[in-house]
Amino acid sequence: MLRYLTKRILLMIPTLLGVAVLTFFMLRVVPGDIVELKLRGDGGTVTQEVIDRERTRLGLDKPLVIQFADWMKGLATFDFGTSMWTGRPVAEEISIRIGLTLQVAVMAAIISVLIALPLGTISALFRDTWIDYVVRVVTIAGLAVPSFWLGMLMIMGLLTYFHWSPPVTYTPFLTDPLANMSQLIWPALAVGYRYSAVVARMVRSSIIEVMKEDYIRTARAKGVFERLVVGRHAMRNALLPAITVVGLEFAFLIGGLVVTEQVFNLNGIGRLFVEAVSRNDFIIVQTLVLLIAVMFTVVNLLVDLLYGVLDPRIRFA
Amino acid sequence: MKALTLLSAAAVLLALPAAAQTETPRRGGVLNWAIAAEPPTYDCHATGTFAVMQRVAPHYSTLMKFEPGNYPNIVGDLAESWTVSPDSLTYTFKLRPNVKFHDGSVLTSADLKATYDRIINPPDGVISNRQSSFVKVASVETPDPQTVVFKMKEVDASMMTNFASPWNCVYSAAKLKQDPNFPAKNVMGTGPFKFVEHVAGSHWRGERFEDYFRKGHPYLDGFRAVTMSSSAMTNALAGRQVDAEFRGFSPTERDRIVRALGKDAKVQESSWLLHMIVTFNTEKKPFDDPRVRRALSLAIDRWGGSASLSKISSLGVPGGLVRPGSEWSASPKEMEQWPGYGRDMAANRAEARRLLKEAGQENLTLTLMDRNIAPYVTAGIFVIDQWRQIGVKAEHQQVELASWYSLQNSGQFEAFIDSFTQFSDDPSNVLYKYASYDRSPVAVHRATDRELDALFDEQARTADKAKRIALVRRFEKRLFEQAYSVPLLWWQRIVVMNDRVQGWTMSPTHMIYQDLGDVWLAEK
Amino acid sequence: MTAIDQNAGAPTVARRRQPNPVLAFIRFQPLGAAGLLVILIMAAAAIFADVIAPYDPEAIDFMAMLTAPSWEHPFGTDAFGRDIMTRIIYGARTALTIGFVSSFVGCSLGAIIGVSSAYFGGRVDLTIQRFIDILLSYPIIVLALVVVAVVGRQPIAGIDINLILAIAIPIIPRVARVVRSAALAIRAMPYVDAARAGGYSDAHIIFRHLLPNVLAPYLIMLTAYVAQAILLEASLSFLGLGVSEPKPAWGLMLSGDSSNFYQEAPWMIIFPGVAISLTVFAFNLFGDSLRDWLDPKFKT
Amino acid sequence: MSSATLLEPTHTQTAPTAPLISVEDLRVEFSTGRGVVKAVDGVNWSVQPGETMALVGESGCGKSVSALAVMRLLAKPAGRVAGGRIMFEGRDLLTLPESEMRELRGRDISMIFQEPMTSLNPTLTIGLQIMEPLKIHLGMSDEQATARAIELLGLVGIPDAERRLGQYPHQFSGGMRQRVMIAIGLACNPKLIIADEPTTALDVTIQAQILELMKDLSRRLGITLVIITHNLGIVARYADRVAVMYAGRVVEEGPADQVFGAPRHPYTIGLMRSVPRLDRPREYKLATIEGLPPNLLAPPSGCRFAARCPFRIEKCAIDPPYHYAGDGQRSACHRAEELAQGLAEQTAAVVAGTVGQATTEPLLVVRGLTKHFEVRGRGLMGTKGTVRAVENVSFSIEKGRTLGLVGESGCGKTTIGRTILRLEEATGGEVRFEGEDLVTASRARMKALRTKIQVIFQDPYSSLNPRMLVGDIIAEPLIFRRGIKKREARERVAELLVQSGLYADMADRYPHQLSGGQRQRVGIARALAMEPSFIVCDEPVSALDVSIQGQIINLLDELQERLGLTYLFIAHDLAVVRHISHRIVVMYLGRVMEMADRDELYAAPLHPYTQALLDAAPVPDPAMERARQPRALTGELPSPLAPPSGCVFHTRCPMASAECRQTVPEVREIRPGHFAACIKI
Repeated sequence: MLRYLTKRILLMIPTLLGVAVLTFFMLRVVPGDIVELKLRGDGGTVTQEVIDRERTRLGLDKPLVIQFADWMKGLATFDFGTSMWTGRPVAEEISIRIGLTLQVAVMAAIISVLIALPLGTISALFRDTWIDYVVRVVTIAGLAVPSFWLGMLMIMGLLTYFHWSPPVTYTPFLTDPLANMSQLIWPALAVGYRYSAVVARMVRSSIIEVMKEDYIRTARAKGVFERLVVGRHAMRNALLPAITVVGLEFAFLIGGLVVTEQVFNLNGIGRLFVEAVSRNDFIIVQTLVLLIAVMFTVVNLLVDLLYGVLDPRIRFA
Repeated sequence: MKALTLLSAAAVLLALPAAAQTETPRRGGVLNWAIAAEPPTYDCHATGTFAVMQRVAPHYSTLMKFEPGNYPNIVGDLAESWTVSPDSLTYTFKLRPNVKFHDGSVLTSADLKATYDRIINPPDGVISNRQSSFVKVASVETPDPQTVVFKMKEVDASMMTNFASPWNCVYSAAKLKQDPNFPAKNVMGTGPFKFVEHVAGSHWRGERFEDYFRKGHPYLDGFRAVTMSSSAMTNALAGRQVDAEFRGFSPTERDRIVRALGKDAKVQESSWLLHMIVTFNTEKKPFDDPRVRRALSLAIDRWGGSASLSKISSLGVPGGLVRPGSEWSASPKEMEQWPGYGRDMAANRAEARRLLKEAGQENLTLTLMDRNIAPYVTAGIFVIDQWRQIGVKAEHQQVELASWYSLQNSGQFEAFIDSFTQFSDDPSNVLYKYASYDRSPVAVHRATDRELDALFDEQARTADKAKRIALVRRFEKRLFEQAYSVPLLWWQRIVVMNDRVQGWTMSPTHMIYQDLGDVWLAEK
Repeated sequence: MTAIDQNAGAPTVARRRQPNPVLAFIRFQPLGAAGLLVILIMAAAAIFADVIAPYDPEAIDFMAMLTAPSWEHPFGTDAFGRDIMTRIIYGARTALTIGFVSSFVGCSLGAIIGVSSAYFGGRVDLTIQRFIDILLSYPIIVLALVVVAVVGRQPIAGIDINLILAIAIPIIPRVARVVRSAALAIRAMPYVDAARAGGYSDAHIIFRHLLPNVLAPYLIMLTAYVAQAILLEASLSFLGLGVSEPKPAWGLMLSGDSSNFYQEAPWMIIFPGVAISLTVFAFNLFGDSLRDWLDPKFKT
Repeated sequence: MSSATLLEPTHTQTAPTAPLISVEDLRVEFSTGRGVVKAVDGVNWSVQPGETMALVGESGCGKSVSALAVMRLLAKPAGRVAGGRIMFEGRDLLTLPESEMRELRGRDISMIFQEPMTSLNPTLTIGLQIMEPLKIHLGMSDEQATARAIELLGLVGIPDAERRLGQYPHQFSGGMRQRVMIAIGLACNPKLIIADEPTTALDVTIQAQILELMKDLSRRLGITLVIITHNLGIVARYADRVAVMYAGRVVEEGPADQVFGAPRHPYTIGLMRSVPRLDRPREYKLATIEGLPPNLLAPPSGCRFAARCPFRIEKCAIDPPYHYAGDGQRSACHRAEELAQGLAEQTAAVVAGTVGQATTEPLLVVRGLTKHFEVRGRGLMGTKGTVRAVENVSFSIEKGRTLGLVGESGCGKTTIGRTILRLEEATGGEVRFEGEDLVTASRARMKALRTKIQVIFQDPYSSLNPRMLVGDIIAEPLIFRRGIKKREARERVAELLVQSGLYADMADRYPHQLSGGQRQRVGIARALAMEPSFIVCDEPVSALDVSIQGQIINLLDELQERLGLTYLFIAHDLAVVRHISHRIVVMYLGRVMEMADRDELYAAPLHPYTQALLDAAPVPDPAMERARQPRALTGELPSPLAPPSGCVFHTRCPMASAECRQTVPEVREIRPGHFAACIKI
């Protein structure tokens, strides 16, 4: 078990390193320079010399390889560098925002699972009946509706019918659950719809698959109650693929909130990412991408472990 | 129909602030206001963005300032009194007594010298964005703790304006001694509010400075500047999540908020010291040919565009290089003489086609670089449509802010939608944008035109206003002939806030009147 | 009676092709057929936009700013008085071109990589897998954003190559992975062994025996990713990183300050959103049915 | 329809007691994409309490479907019962409310399925799965249930039950899982157990164990048993009565001895003749049933077997009624009486011929061939290991002869084939083909040689590229390897098709439009297209139905005759191997156990393993089967990952001694040309 874990974690390193290299050098190709933006922005009138000096100060004049090496050295000591825009440590910039993003993602995940499990199961059991068709259409629609559009409609609905808009500043859940919820529930719903659609579809198809299995027939032949056949025999097996999807989607959400955070003006890492990209704040972007990649791989690992726990074939092999 | 009632509503509201002034200000309350964009630094010497100005202004004072409610009249802020020598080469300021910094230390002339020295010749690692405005200052002297004296090399007509610039926040000499870059990461001044916290991407908080030198001020207990995207702002104001926004909205945003807030909405409008420009890259063919540039300028129906675009965007009236309606600006009649400002579009377009033909560019195609936010996009769409009507095909290249700057500074563009803003109408401030590239890094048309430079210098040292105006006209005339970069439309500033917010002064620039010292919240 | 009877319809025989696959598809996959219909309509709109569309998508008409849906403007007009229906019709062109091309590029490259990775195995496979892992650990939108940032915004020959790249690249690893596993399964098939025992060249085996048999998953993913791509293009355009104004694109029509018009001109927001959703919906619907149709066991 | 004749039999039939279960005029339909398949079309059979009844028939004849119908477990919504009754203890199961039917399942009737690997829920413990019915039907407490479960596992011969209860299916071998299935079946002492091909997926020796177990238990516990199988040997060994099914009908039913001794239906007769038999002298040519079963989408009117029947007469156009003989034998054939009079004998006269003259020069010589696989076990820790698939194997094949390679799964027979074909790289040893070593041959050289060496695979479904036309499949070698022009290729393809017993116009079909047998013929045609001298036949018939099997075996024989081909014939069915090969190699766990000429080997097997194999294989003759006492080999096949020390067979060998554990016996020539690897001889 431990051997496996360490092996997996070691395997993650080359992947993440690859992500780091790729991101770093891709970003350096991006046209545009944060220093100009910073000093020439809105009627800035500084001279070229000043700009060059600032570049030197930020180490932008060093050869790329050196810059990369510096970054790596920093990472090794958990020093992610400082934002070229605000001059604040990247760690800080991210830590103040990540909580919000994670919370939305988690809420979306919960919502989706709560909706998806029953929905998927029902449509699988009533396959090719009108129920199934309705569920399928609803879920496919879930994949089709852009979450940012859904978000826009939500906000407008709230404003037009309730003359109210969600709070604009983030209050941690523990400080004031109500304020926190009234801000974050909407984006969670907006992305949760697609999320639940994806999961529901997976649940449906895997239950349909499982119900075809011989051991389901065996269970029936034993005279097991139908609800037990589904609840005990089918579910456990059907859940395995569903879990994978929940995990992967979650991992994607972390970065995937980019658009939705714009719509709801959430101060999360998604928005930080977009802003950093538009300002060419390399340091922030590369760190964020790496962070997202790490989360993604970690979630993957967790999913696999969970898989192991649920699937004895893997647990004792 | 609907639109009509709405505008009248806005009109009524316009009258409101005046009325409000007469009430006795109420102390207390925290003002929540919205602001877009994150500040790249806290140091107002180092930058030109309102994202810094509007946040730090409440924490600092300046030597002089524009008189609230009476723009562009200049009064003292830290200065109690001042004299200008007849040859206008010596400026002497007497400072207010016992002005305190937020750290309790008392302000002396040393602090002002330190501040201005930092601006005029910044130490290594310190960025001074307005060095150029003070090139003519010979020395800053402090005969006694309450007196500051500026000695000039030569006359500069804009000097008083520069002293009133909101950008010259006065820092504590002591702090600068410790770290010349102290202001970049810390906020400590003599302004009405003490700095509390800045949560990146979320908000900025300040609280009342009890020892503020203007007794009784500020009225507010504190303020909270909430960072948000512009689309979120309208929602936030409409949803009463914030009470004000000080930069400006588009007419449609205004209408949205007014609809939502009803009579609680307060709308204040003014022309804006901010204008859209079409800048050509005079180093690239065929834009090195004045005929082509003039043709492209001629093709634009500024009057027609203004009439319609002003309904849907912040773009307002046509104007020259200085704000239309300001003391320096040309009259509409004078404007109509300029190429591209004539009312007869048919004639303009015909002329434009002729010029292109002459330059052998009948079917010119070009790429118009632009930002990807309103109203830049609006302007881009408009210009492209206008050019199409003289047979010019333009590809719209919308880029991120950073690329926008780097492309224009590195000259990797054919033409682009440019803009320029300043804190005052003073010609030296605004004409600077149109001077030669080697003299003014912001003149990204990259042309060198000594004639313009000469006119610029002359107006700068001309104290006589009438003469100076004449020079400005000549400058404009020359520019429109050459059309290195041509004004498109000037912006319309529309500030919408909740009626609770009182005592704030509207002005043609969003850089001044932001210390919030006179602002108060009415009961509602 | 002869040695073997001709109508070899033994019950064990696998599903036989219907004489007319199209009719059969409509009969057994009504939902999918409906989706296909919508797609065809959209495609027609895209191709014949110049003919169908009542107005010029980029022509500004200040006389008709923000007019509500009416006979001359069925979907109303936007802030520049441009006819929204026209822009949606032309938008279909943008969406479908970018959607299809990027999905095609992504899936094809992915398929080729996946198949060779599976066929050659060993080192080749390992290296490719590592690289795929790397690309897979970027969320689609994030990778797309980075690519857009890198390639810049200059449209080449009026086509947004940058966008197509940005959307295609994230697709490649995802397709490659699926195709690889499919190819692995096929590589283990006796008929591939038979071919190897026949002494044919690798290329011969890949092109005649492997590729034709990964066609099903390929087609299924192709449709699925067209939907994805359209959605992605809309998102990017919404963020102002996609198609450039004044070019008509659905995501773009929702972006910027258009949401400010939601009270005086809700049609500006509703119709483009509906257009996106409907198209993506149609593609998913079709893709699902295609999956059941081509291979019930196959799952992406 | 046949109902007219089908209604009266149940009472005219002499029944000692009332049958425990009787299926009456059962009709089951499946709605498929292409229409309604009448899978079961008016079937009658009944079982007396305590007796063992066998349902025999080829795939798709409806035997399993009728059983599932009894359990009311037909795949919904496709399958539905269209008519008939299923009387069980006086109640019609088809009309019972679902709840009552549920109570019945697993308590009164339980079922054992074919696939032990997939019939148990992989995510639940064995214990839970055994205890489930106990708790549901008998309302036992956990303690009681556990106790009973342990008892049951003991009963089905699974050692240290307590520990095993907590384990999961994947921790059991196939045989063990089937034992577990039996335990589950027995849990509530059912009155009836239906076993659907219970041993088809298992190896011969294991199959013997399981069947013995079932037989013995059903006897001891007086449980009525219905065995569904295609293996006549099993029927002969275990069944009291037989019902032979064909195309959704029962064509003949009666006591086993009767049906085997004096079959009264041409299909039954054909079936028995087309199986190669261990108990009879090898016939030169297998009698076969030509053709294919009818398409049940549109079954022919009249006798459904008529199309393939050698005794067909005009009358056969009318649906034949049952003809009853004494002691409840009935046959649905108009000529049942004549058949009883021995009509069949005349036609099916078979000459016991000899095989064409064998040359002595070897075409292929395998020396010390060894193949090891590096494997990593799946699951959380990838435990690495070496599978010794083939260990130092030597044999040679003379030109024009067939070498049979027999053994149970995992004995390495297939690997040898693949290594000879260079589909796997050998770990050691040499394979000399016409004197040339294939193991070390260069890529280019190998490419050249491949035209001479071809292969025929087991699974006719996956051995043809589904996306290619039959014609293209066969033309591929011609065009791409032998450089024949497209047009000539077409003609050649036609010839090859005919040569393989197909029709020229089948070139334009896709594989999935052909039946299993036809596909196998296509596979053969593809191999022949290369005009090889040597063909590796890897289990070429084991996936086919008995009647088709015969056809293919004969085809291979003919081709060898005509083209002087040399075969390496890999199979697990001793009878088939015996029929087709001249010399036979018996393998076990990657090693050669015994090697001799066919007749010698079967007449006087030396190695205990060979003997065990022969014992385990049942012969389709009840009398003989009853004569010989069961000597089922005990124990499981060891994992090739950890083969036993010394003689790999010692763990299961009846005569093993301590010594066998140490020394690896080398292959010795005990009699001339007869080799064996055992120190006890």
